[in-house]
Amino acid sequence: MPKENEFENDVASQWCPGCPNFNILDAIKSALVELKKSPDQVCLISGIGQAAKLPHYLQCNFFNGLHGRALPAAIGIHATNPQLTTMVVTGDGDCYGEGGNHFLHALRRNPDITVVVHNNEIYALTKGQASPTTPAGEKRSIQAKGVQIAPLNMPAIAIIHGCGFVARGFAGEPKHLKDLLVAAVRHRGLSYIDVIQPCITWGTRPFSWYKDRVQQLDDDYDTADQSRALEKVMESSEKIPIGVLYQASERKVFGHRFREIVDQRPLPELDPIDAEEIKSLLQGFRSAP
Amino acid sequence: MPKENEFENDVASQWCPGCPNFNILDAIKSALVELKKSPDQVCLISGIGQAAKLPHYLQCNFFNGLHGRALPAAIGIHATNPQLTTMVVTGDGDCYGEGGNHFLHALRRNPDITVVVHNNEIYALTKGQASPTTPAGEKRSIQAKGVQIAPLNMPAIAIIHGCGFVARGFAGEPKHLKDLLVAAVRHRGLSYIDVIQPCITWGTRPFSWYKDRVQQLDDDYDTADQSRALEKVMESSEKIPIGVLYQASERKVFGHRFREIVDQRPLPELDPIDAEEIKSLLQGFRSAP
Amino acid sequence: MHDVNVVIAGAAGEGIQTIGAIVSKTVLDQGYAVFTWQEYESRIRGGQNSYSIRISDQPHNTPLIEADILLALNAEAVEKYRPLIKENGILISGESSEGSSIRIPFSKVAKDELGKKIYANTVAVGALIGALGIDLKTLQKEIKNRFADKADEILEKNRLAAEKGYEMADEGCRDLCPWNLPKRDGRFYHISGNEAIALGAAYAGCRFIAAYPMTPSTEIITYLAENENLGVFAEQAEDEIAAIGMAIGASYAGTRAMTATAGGGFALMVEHVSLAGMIEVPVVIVVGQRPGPATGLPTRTSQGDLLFVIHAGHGEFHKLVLAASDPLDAFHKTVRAFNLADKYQIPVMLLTDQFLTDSGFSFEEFDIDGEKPATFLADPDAIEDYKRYQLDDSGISPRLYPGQSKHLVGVDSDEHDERGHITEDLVNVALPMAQKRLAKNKKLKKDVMPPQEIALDEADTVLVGWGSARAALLEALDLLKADGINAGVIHFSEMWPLPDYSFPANKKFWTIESNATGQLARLLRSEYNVIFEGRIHRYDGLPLTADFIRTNFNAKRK
Amino acid sequence: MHDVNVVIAGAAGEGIQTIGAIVSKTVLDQGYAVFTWQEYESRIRGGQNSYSIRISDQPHNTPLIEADILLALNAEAVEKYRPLIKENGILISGESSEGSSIRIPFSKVAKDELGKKIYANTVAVGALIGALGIDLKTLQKEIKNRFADKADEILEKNRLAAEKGYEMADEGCRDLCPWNLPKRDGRFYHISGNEAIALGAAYAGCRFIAAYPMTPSTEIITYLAENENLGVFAEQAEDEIAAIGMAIGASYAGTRAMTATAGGGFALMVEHVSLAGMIEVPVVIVVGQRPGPATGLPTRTSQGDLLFVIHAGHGEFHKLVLAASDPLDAFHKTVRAFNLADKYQIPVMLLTDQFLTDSGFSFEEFDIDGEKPATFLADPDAIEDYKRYQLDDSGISPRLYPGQSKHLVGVDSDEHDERGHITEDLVNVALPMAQKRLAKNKKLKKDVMPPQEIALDEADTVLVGWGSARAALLEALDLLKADGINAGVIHFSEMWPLPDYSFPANKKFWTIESNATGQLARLLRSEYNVIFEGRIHRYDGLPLTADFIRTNFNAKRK
Ligand SMILES: Cc1ncc(C[n+]2csc(CCOP(=O)(O)OP(=O)(O)O)c2C)c(N)n1
Ligand SMILES: Cc1ncc(C[n+]2csc(CCOP(=O)(O)OP(=O)(O)O)c2C)c(N)n1
Ligand code: SF4
Ligand code: SF4
Ligand SMILES: [Mg+2]
Ligand SMILES: [Mg+2]
Repeated sequence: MPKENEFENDVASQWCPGCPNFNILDAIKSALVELKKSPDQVCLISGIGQAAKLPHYLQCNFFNGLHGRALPAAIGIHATNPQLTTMVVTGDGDCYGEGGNHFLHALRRNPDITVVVHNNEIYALTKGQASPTTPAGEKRSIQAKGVQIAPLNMPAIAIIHGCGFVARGFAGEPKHLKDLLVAAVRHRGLSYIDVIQPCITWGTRPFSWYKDRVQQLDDDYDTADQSRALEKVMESSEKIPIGVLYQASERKVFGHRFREIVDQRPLPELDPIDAEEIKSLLQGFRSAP
Repeated sequence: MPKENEFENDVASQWCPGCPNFNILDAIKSALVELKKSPDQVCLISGIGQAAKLPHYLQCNFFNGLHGRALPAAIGIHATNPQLTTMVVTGDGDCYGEGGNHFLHALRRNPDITVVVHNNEIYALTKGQASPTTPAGEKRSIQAKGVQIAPLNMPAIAIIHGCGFVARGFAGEPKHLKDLLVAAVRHRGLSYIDVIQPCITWGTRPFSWYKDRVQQLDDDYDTADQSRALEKVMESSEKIPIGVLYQASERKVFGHRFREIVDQRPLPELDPIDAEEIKSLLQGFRSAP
Repeated sequence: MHDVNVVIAGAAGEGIQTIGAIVSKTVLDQGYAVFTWQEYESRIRGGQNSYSIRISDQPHNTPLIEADILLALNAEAVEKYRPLIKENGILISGESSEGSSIRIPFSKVAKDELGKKIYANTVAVGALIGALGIDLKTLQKEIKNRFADKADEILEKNRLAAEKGYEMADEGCRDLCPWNLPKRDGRFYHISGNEAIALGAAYAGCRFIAAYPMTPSTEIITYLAENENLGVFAEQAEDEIAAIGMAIGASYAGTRAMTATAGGGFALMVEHVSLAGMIEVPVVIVVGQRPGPATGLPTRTSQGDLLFVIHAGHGEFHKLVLAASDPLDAFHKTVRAFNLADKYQIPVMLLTDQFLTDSGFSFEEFDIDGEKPATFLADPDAIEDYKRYQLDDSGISPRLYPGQSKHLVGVDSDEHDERGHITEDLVNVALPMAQKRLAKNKKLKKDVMPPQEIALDEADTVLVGWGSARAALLEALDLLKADGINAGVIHFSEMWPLPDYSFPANKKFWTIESNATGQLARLLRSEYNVIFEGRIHRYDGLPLTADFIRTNFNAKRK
Repeated sequence: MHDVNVVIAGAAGEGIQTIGAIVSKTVLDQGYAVFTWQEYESRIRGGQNSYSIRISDQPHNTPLIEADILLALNAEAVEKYRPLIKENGILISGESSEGSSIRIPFSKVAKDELGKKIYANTVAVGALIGALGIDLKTLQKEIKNRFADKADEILEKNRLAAEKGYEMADEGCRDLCPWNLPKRDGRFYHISGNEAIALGAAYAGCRFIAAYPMTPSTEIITYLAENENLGVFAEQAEDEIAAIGMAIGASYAGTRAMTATAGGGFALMVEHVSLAGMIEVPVVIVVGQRPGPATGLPTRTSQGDLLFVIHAGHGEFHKLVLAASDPLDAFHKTVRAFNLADKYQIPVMLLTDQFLTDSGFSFEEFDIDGEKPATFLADPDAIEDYKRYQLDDSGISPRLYPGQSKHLVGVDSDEHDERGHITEDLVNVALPMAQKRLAKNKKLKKDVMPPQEIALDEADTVLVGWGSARAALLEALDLLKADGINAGVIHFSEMWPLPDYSFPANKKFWTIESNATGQLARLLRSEYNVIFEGRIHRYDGLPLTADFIRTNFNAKRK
């Protein structure tokens, strides 16, 4: 049985002391323990940004790729070996800016992976430019007079497209976040958690601002109700709802047809194609005897 | 006053004879006449695909750029000269596939341009692969066993993000389409028309299939009702509604703050910066006298 | 025998491809080698395209431009392609055109005698086979095969249509048609570049392809998707960035993976090429060349992306660039691409071009034996403390994949330590890691095959070319010999890194390239210090041919 | 005077940048030239970074590594940077470290005497200024300016903190501090590469910039966005593809437009570079180099993207690649980039690197006169029948923009006719159009400036380098002279196309580059057939310095 500390490693963190990213890291580690995973069963994929450094800080397989491009890598990994617990750890810039197109199309594919977005409403690693979720009006280095354009609402886009697990977490509630993560990983198909992660260096609001506003969804909130979920993520209210916003019956998972052809086996385990098979296909290109 | 034929040109078309793209072309020309535009006031921007060839077939300024990249060019053109009537003519592959990220972020910016998507649910120019709007199950060249993943719903995404003018047209109803185009161009801010354009070469359904299903929105349909609009584009029904799906009060247009600094003038008309201004800025880098 | 060249011309959508396919299969089944070459516009209907069939007793895999027989499906096609007809050649056409040698009202015949216009093309096929003097039987067999899964009536009507056309040509031909292609017992494979690459990939053990449609490489993923039992996961990506991203992800996860595109799509992959170099994940990228810049001439051919591909990617890392000469070579190069990508844990680009990918080449044998698929994974059981990027003088660290064993596999696009973790220690970690990666080149360079030398001994002039121009270069030697010139060929098909090689002394070198700026020449000059006497460039979108080389050589030499 | 080198070291977030900025401004105001150089990790807090200030009476714009004075803000910084201290140098540190020459408990002093720890850094500033023997008055003036818009109390506390530090250093210094920098009447500009480029762009008439944040080029758009009254529309794009797409759109629409990025972001722009070449729309792209491949070392420096940038883009088209030597040169090169982009209707890449963009260089004069902004638009009134791509032997067609006049402006990424419409006519339209575009090179090549030759006459050894290495190369000459070597320099700052130029005879050439594979050497070999005797490569992420060059030269020469 995996122990808590199986996922611990001793890589020195590059995050600012006190950054809420540490809470997300802890939540992920706890969730993996709760899920009884061992490090070799887990693969974390990230792009570039502060959030994207997370995979370095726990014991597991990891693919820290290009800015904005975690999702394509994750889809390739998942297609190759669906037995891995594949999780994308990304930022609002990484996933909604540079990588916006991949997110849209990941929704279409429904791969069995979990996407965790550290949403700090900012480009933190590059020192505080606006991100696609920065509220309009907020002053940022390139947006010296305040952000002039509207933010994206990715949870709404996910809900519209029938993503089977859409949640919002808060880095200030690591236990709640851990529960979300456990449920997300258990969900077969794409699960997506947008995590409110206030940046204590570039953020404009104190941590308490978020603490005060965040509110767990009521127990009687019906996660199966798509239009209600949509309303929830579109309404502007004093409170920010956290929890599972939408959960749908499981759709077919990416590649399900292909899996049948290869007897559900991970691709690296397949036997090589027989040379005879190629030769016989080649006969189709040959003139009649 | 512009005459009908001011927009005609004699460039030979590369479209298949009878392609509904011709109807869209006619509708655009008629709309421009009705809008009393002259060719030099109009700039059409496109990517690559069958739809994207349209700007060649009428008399106007045009920018036929890269596959998927019409929107960034259009935004640069609009930012430089907002007095031009800037229209993007694109396909479902161009705009929702390769260019998906730019569409998302165009919604944020709200430039005063019109985006017309020839949605034939297919990659036509490359000979019939599935596009992001091909219905699941449909057999396509690369999708030999039928499309396995869900289509994108871009009108829904536009509505969610408060795009001020979202419409659906039908290439089989060019007069109705023309009216939509006129209204779209008149709308200040981003206007977006998804046009059903059955491909008669690669399409799987006859033109009549569409003709039978398409239905103009009722006169009492309230275009200002965002949630109703969202329902409309998300409901699966026998009928395909066409018309203005959503129209919102005008938001601030892309670059509005900057326009004030330059007295609303197109950038090429601005006087060059005075060398003295640069020299005086340079004094800020200099040691005290 | 003298080679016979048949050109079928018509608008897109008129059916020249079907006619071409039936005719070439029939000729093939008659026992001859055929080389088929298509040139077409970037549109779905209309325009004027052609489909050429070169018939010979031995494979001659390079186009002839002049036609013995031109079959033109419409009046415009007659106008556009008539100049290609040889002195004693003939024109076969339908009702709409003047001045034909043999005018057969295909549509009218089809309508009147078979009840439907759609049989017109089969009438034309029959006429062509008749004019070529091929047994009707061979054609009927091919028609039977091709329409086997259609309704009996359709098959029967097509048989009749073919017969009708055959007979009418026979009549029209009389003294006009000297051709006679009796059944012989040659047997040939007839295959295109893309088909060979798809098969080569499957043979090499590729199990994952992601691609975004782009001429001239789309057929690779299409073939693999259609032939599902090859067990290759084939995914159409949302864009080229995702395509290569998925392939790299799949490869990291332990399977052989590839993507395929053209120059413009490859341009979007460049950042990922650099990523593959950094994280040392093998990946194979097929780049089908077509004339640029930008969208250019999307359905035409070119060798214009050589230097771009060689230098693609920011920062410094090693890659391998191969260029296929013909489909058989493409098959083997594909296997080599996967093997060397794995061996060195680098990105490998395989260059093709529209000419190679769309043309049908003949081969007497298509021997797939040669370089065998070989993997270079480490043995997890033999490793105690696994470090993905363990320093090693060879530059090659042990490669495992996630989930394979208890060993954890971490890769990182930042400069990293041996376990793949981000480093800022410039002196002790970053520099040795960069040196480790760069050390690969020493062995890699030795694995690269030197250029092929042909007829160099006698030659005083040497034609230097690369990739798909090989057959044209070889045929040009014969033509030049007839002009009294002793020429040889040096042909490159492994482009980067360039192997140790010395150009022979005392010869005059000419580069022959399908581009305007002489990219091969620049490359060879900087690597081998070779001086070129002359240069022949073709960059109108059409392939190099022996005739083009000869004509230009004679015009340019002093 | 002997140059004095001060190094301030500490963690990110500890304030070394503020300390560095105040100290260097004070030194500057005292009448000295300063060169400031930063090396830092890719993180927001923590790690260990340094900020060096080289002080001299004349500008010496290249780093010294050894420190006369090291000010270390924490114990780790002491450990990491102590080896840099010169024989007679001193270490100033706070409470936490051992073995200092001068130990001042900055935080305690701030807390005890000023009530708040946040004044600790100003105490440190005071100490440093004291150790340097600069008038406290000059520092107090600078503090007054810097805190002018803060509350009076804050200003006053800072003044006191500075005084405190100054006095304590004075005490500690006694016989340790030989430095004395009396007020003199030198006046210098102190400016970074990015600031100079932003100003150069505004001066050149650039009215549009779109960019995606990426080190080391983010400051260009940031500066232009902040200085709104320069009238430059500055837009943060969703990705680099959009950034260059918008810039090209803006340029087509008639304004000068640019983007700025690093190698990895540029990799994403490559398809658009080819587009600009095809549609002949000018665009300026700043590429700030940092070590790759992939994410590499994001905050370090490199000259590793030269060949990549030169060959970027599918298909064949001309481009211009410039490389700035220092901020003054960067200013003028930026103007040149816009002018030549317009003149030839091509993409122009301006190469910088983290060293150039982040360092502060001194100049006695910053003369902006030189190449004046010049536009090359056609006159719409003088044209009757406008054709955007009118054939012309110069390769340059008349350029108008949409909405400028009644003339319609159409551009197309496909191969096109003179009006910009798609063509499939290979012989009559496509080929002449390709030739027209390629014809530009003839004149363009003549507009490119030859390399700068320094002290070649006497030299038997010539150091050949490029871009931001210039000052280090020049300083290396002096050092080598002391070693008895007569060396000269050939310095390239316009990289592609390379101009007609002959390397002088009978000299030994060495390339000096901030990369591992010798990219400049490869380039020059293929263009000029020059042979290199030796090569010095630095690729640990740190800039070339005179000392590095000398040491390596002496180690490598036989
Ligand atoms: C192609 C590319 N463009 C730009 C960058 C520079 N870059 C690094 S991190 C980053 C922003 C990250 O923002 P986000 O994903 O929100 O992460 P955070 O740092 O806020 O956690 C950018 C733009 C890059 N590394 N690669
Ligand atoms: C970067 C790039 N990738 C791929 C292509 C090939 N390509 C040309 S058109 C097209 C699809 C167009 O589909 P759509 O936009 O729906 O237009 P349609 O032809 O259906 O009107 C593709 C993939 C290209 N030109 N450039
Ligand atoms: S900059 Fe912000 S997001 Fe990044 S580590 Fe620091 S607090 Fe966290
Ligand atoms: S292929 Fe389809 S979309 Fe393209 S022109 Fe023909 S009918 Fe129209
Ligand atoms: Mg962020
Ligand atoms: Mg389409």
